[in-house]
Amino acid sequence: MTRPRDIHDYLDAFDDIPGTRVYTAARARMGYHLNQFAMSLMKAENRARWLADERAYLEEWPMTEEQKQAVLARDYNRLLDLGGNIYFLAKLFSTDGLSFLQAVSTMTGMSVEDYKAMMDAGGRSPKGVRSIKANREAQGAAKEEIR
Amino acid sequence: MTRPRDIHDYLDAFDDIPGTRVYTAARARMGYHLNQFAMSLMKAENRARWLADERAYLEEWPMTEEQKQAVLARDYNRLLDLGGNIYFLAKLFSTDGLSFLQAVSTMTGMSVEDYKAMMDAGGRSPKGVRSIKANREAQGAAKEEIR
Amino acid sequence: MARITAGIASSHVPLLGVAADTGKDRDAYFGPIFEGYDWTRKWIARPENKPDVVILVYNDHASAFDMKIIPTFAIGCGERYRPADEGWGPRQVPDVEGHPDLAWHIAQSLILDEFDMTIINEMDVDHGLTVPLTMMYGAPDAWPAKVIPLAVNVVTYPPPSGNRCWALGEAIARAVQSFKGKDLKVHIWGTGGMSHQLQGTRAGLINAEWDNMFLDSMIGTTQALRSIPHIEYLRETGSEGIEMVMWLIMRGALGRETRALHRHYHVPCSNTAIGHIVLEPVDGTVPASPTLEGNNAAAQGAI
Amino acid sequence: MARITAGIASSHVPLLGVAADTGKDRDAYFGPIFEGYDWTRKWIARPENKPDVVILVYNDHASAFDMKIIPTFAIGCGERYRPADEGWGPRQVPDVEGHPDLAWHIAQSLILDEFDMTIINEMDVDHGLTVPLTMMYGAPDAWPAKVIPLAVNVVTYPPPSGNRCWALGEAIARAVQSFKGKDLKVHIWGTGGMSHQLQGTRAGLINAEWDNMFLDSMIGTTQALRSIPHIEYLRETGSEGIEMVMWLIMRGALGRETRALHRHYHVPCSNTAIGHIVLEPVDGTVPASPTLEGNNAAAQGAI
Ligand SMILES: [Fe+3]
Ligand SMILES: [Fe+3]
Repeated sequence: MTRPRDIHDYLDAFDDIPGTRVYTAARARMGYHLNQFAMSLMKAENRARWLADERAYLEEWPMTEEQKQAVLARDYNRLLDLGGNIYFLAKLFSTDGLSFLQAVSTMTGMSVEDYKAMMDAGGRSPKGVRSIKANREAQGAAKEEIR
Repeated sequence: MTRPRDIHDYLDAFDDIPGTRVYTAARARMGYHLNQFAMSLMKAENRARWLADERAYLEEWPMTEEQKQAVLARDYNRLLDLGGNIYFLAKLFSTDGLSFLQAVSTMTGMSVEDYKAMMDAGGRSPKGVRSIKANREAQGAAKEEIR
Repeated sequence: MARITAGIASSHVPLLGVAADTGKDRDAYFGPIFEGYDWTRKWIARPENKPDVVILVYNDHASAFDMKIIPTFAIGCGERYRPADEGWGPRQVPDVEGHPDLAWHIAQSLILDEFDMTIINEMDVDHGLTVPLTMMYGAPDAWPAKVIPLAVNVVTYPPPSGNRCWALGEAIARAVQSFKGKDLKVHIWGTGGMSHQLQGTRAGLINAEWDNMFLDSMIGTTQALRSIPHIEYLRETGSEGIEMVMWLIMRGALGRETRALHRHYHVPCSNTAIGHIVLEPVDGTVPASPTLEGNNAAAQGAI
Repeated sequence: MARITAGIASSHVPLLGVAADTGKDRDAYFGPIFEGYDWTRKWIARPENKPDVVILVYNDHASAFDMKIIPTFAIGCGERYRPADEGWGPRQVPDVEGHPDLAWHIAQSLILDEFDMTIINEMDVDHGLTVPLTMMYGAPDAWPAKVIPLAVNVVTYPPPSGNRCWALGEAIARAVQSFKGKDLKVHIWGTGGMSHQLQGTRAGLINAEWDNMFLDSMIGTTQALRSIPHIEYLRETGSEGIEMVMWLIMRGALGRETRALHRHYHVPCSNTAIGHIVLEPVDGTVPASPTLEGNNAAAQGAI
């Protein structure tokens, strides 16, 4: 390849991974206050205030209404889309008493039981979830054969 | 030279400069709380408490008695010997209303007027204050000649 | 003089800390994981293997560092560190004692070697650091080794490259060799990984084949792991598999050739593939410092 | 696309801020100092020279960073920065507006190029950053350029080597060239110095001969400054002269060859020799990135 190799190519490749958001600068900027809010739940006194009135606590943070709604709904996929990072969001689901496995399973469209069963059986295979582009090309090739 | 080149040689060379303490790890560790105390004077409310009762304010910091005495005496050469760094100590003399020139002059054994006059005339020449070892050798050579 | 006598890699899944702290570490779920560490616990308790200091490479998971400040490489030069409150109260484990003499020596040496270190004197340490201590030492009243925390950013992209991590390990080895204090046995531990993805519809990804290739390549003289790009970790091992670049700091510090003393791999722990390996240097040679301040007569010669 | 159109070096003595803020900048003492900046103020006000963004290399003087955390290279990626209270109340100058788009792009690029950056999103900025703005722009209601603060540790030893600083400049140049946002004119400023010593019986040291050698060597194609060891700065230019390594980041970013547009040297300002130079790149070529993630097809190729 002759095009310049730089951060753009590096970042573009990340968009080729199915069902995955890499926590790049773009996401870090969008989610700045969302993540700082989540971080604040590391302090016991903040957790108490948060648990007493979630909405009121959220109002103290310059987050978008969309981010606030997604927090209240514990919609983790949405929160990742809005710039959340899983290690920051962990303070939120930990405060809810959820484990990583429970919280993570909510993002897969599987029930927590099915997700746990998949993990116990060896986890999700990387086959077919490595590259959106490769999947598309494979589909094209398959159609080609059928014709 | 065949001896290993590493941080030890790098640091040893610093001790060869007359009238100078380089702010190395060894000094940074010794002066940790002294410098953090000075840093605290960046906040207006801390400055007010400090000015109201210097000794009481100092007691809040895990500094050595020697460091506390040197702070109370504004003995900046001593403070540097005890691990102080000039940029941290600047918060102390700034709180006293002293300029860098006034505070720095106190370390030279010169009056502030004489020090200022020296600066206005072009500053202190590096001649003869580059190297303790070189000075010693030059003295030896001079004695040699006299004999 | 100090010398690196071994390298240990281990996952640092927070749930392992919970299991150990609540006495579940020998139940049906956690038993097979902890059993894989029994060999190491016995080995490390023997006087000839016991390290005086552990350089513990880990990543902070939004505990000591928030988004205000993100150091790529941060080295702890402080006297002690408290376990962090990660949202459910701090773990009830001993404080971590530092080794400021060796830590500052390493920090200073690394900067002369042109690594742009961030020096830390005060911070709390999270599961990334305390879980490996638990896995290796169980639940003592005090940790049996001093610890130099080396925190690596693997959360906000880009993390350091594999090559940079390996090179940092080599520079750490040079620094340890040139320490002039007490005779110290030093371990270097690389933590995190192996394959796991904690997000999105692809969550739960595990790649045992790739993980085992990675374990294989930690052994011997190959430097193949050094040039794996970030995108390969992401595709093959899930979005959080990138933590494995931290193992390369450990590997780089062991020098030209390693031998494996013990190896353990288990799926799953929560969402993660547990990997653990104990290595010793066979030929601990590392390249000389290429830098002026670290290595050139002119930089130290008197005028 | 963005391009580096000029490099400026300047001392950043806090007293210059005091003089400007209290209207003493044209008195008998300060007049000769500020007159040396008149050329630059006129030049930089012309539309063709006005930068959209200034990458402002400076050091924090125990303001944003205390001894708890000491980053070697910290880059500000935030939206805005307030002037710090350095012990006598904050300077009454405008807030400093950042340029997060370009700053994050540079930060990410530098890490791929194996610089171990610390990313900063919130901090106050001290005289090291605000005094150069005053010297170049006077006292406007708002600073006419966005600023990317690049804070370098030159207080706790060891600071980065001259070579490392120069190489960082080269990597910054590559990063600016590869920016894909709006067409931006970018300046890079190196601040601090020149000779001064603020401590001990040797305080007040000034070395006009060495300082002028340094100014001479910022011009043209020579890379002689790159390999000056720390000990030479200390011996020749006083304990605080080491700040001049920051000028080398600016010089490195200007590429192979520079031309001087303006030059000013004056002794004294308080304890310090004032140095100021305006450079433009003649041949802005910098070496290609030597790293895998930054430069190798394998790192980006789809699998
Ligand atoms: Fe982790
Ligand atoms: Fe300065």
